Amino acid sequence: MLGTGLIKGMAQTAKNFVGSYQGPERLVTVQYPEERLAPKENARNFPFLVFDGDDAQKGLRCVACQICEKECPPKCIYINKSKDKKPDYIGKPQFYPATFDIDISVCMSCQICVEVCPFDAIKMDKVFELSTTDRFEALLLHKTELAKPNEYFQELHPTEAAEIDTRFAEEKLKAEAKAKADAEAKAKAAAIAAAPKPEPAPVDGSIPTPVAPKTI
Amino acid sequence: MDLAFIIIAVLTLASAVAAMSLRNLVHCALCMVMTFAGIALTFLQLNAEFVGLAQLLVYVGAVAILIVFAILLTRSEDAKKEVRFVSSSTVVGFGVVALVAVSLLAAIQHTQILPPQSVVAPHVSVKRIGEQLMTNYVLPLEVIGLLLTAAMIGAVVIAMREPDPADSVDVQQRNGSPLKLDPDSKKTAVVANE
Amino acid sequence: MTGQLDQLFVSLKQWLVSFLPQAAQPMAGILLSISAIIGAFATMFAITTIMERKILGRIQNRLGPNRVGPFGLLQPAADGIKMLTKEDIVPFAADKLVHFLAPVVLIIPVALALAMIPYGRNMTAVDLDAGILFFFAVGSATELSVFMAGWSSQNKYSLVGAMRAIAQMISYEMPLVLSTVSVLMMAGTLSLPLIVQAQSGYIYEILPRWNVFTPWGLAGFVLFMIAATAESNRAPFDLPEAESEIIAGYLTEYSGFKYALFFMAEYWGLFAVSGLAVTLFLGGWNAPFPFLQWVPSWAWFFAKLGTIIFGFIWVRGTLPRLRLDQLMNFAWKFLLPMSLINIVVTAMWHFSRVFQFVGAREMRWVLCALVLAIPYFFLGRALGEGRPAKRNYKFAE
Amino acid sequence: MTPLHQYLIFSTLLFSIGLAGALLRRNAILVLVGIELMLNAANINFIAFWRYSPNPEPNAGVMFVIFSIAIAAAEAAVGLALIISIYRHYRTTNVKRIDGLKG
Repeated sequence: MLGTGLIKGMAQTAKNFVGSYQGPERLVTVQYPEERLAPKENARNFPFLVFDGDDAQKGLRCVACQICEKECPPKCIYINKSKDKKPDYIGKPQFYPATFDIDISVCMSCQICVEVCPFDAIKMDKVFELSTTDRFEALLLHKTELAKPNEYFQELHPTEAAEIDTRFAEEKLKAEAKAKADAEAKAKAAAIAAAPKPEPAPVDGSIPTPVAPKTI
Repeated sequence: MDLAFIIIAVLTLASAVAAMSLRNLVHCALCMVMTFAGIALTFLQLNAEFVGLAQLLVYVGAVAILIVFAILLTRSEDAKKEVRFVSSSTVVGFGVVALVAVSLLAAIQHTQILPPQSVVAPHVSVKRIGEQLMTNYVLPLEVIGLLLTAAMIGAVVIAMREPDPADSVDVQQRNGSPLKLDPDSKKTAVVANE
Repeated sequence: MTGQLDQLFVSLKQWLVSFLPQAAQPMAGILLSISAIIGAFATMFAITTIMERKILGRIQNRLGPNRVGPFGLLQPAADGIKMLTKEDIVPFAADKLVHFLAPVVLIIPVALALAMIPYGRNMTAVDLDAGILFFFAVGSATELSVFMAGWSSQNKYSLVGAMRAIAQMISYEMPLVLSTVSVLMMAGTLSLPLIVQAQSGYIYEILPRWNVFTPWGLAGFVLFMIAATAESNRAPFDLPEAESEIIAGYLTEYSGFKYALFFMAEYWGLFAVSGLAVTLFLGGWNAPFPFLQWVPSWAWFFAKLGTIIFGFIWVRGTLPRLRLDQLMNFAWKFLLPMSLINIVVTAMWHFSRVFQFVGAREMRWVLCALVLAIPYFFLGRALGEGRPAKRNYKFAE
Repeated sequence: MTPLHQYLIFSTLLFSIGLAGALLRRNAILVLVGIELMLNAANINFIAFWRYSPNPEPNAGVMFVIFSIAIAAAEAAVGLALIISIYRHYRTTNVKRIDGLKG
């Protein structure tokens, strides 16, 4: 009969209306600024740059390869490559970004920069309270604001960060072993041969090799 | 002279002139509504409460909406293109209007109107109207009912869409070209009207 | 004491007016009543907006607005300030004058309609002999304002919304008026205070003699409320201003103060039509039981008005929007026949009053209810015809 | 000048305006509006004469106007239906253009 469905629906909403006063557990919303839900594991918002160690500028993983800049669909990443080099986590001298800006007013959170980064240097952040009163300058994040320590990344994505860290540690060990072997081989060769034969430059990597003074 | 009457009359006449002379048809309709509302106010001022409200209900509520619907349903380019030039028919029209107005005004001017004997405004209650409609005026009421029914059915039948619009002869008068009955032009006319 | 409280506003007005010279008193009295009505309903508009959001929130298991002030009670003030300080944008292509006039044309008839309603004993601002006719006469002007708003915006969504609104309002005005006819037949008057008076008194000294407690009154009340929901463009009949389909229809191009005016006029229209429902069917300012007569009459009126508005909000929180063809079918194939049948039933009720044998009262009640229930059943079934059969989902549920 | 004079002049002017519209405008809808205005002018006369008549026959004028309004509404409905029907055939509401016999 006409109207039975209406009455059923009205009864349901009446139940909700009364029930929401009786049992607060029915309420689905959270009183946001006071209480917050923990962000989900795979939540993402805007990219940030990971650095190792204590010094944000020294430990930056980014080598300014500019792949992310090229891949970025809305073209919101701006990188200037440095003229000089500095050692990376292994100790290999690498270029570093003289400037690294992301315009998060343009960024569409697609995560493509993260996908393409061969150095695991750029990762997605979960912060979302980014509103400012300035549309232009405040939403253009610079390298200093973008750089965040590895510990922060470990907090955000524990599994991924752990995996990356172990890989890096292995690579570092390998590189150290190789460097040691190289050094030994070199020493041996120097000892054996009177005329030492130079190794090719990029492979050569003794641990502290300050090539040039850093200007940041 | 009664000030309220003058205000109402001037507004009504002005909006009537606007309704008859404006270019935009919707503006005409809106001015017409104002005229009807002014006439309803005149009725109210003449102590004909029921009639005034009926006027408001029928004209503002129904006729105006009908006219607005008709205007929007028959929107065509030549509504805007209506050029105004002085043709013989315009002159004759104005002549007729002037003649009617002058003769009526002259007749009114020369009429001796007796002063009303009862100064008290006649109060006509809705109940009284209803009783009279059911006694003295019952035949007119029934005739009106029949008329309205007939008008309603007639309006529906006239305005009902024909089963197949392609069957009706569409006349392409937009260009002022006369109707050609060869099948090709008919086809194009139908297509153009879609 | 109760009498004084009951006539509080009437005596207050008389006291205030008595300071003025004799000649200015009637005018001042009218102005005072009108400003009181406008003030009261502006306040009520503010309260209703916040209550509506709160109740809708609770219906959807949310809290509703609770940020501005204690329990969010200052939300209407915040909304008002926001509306008034916003930029008033008029589209470039719009017909400026008509665009400006539309909200004004809407609010004037609504305010006039509010002046008709008897809010309490001796509390009718304008007591017209043909009060209800006046109500519908000025109410018909709202359609025009909706058209003006939609047409002058020069926006297709606005025009579509306006045309939908007019078609809907015309279709539902008929059941709205016809469902009041039964009340007018029984009361024998078009004057609203007299209709309220006709519903005073108690059957067996305890049951109220309201129209809603008769078969024709109940049917008329339901029909009236459905038609009133459609007339005031509220859910589930909110197609003309469907936000999700035609971006609020004729309101699309309105902003700032004009939008606020439209919004307020819509709520005032809701109050007016609810007040009319209270007057016609729920006994106006009469108390439901004789032992509750010490409560002032205006308190009863506003309590009933609040109940009806709560019902509107409840319906809005429950029912989804109708489709346009469903809307028209419902008006012409269900509401209109039902309201015509209701008039016949009222006549039956009226003429069966002469029977005085034992149980005649109960018998005519049952008979009239039956005459209404049978067509209701069949018309309702006819309305459901052509509807697709209930689908059985393989994986859902 | 008696008040009746005022109302008669008012209705005469209204009638003339309506007549002018009906005669001079080309749009069929506006012709219809002009006719409605003329009808309304007549209604004003009815009410005015009823109100100021020396020995008022009770309600005769009011009754006349009620029936007149009903007829005017019927006329508007049928007239507009005709206009829409004509528009469907001729694609215009200009009365000067509606001159083909076939259609």
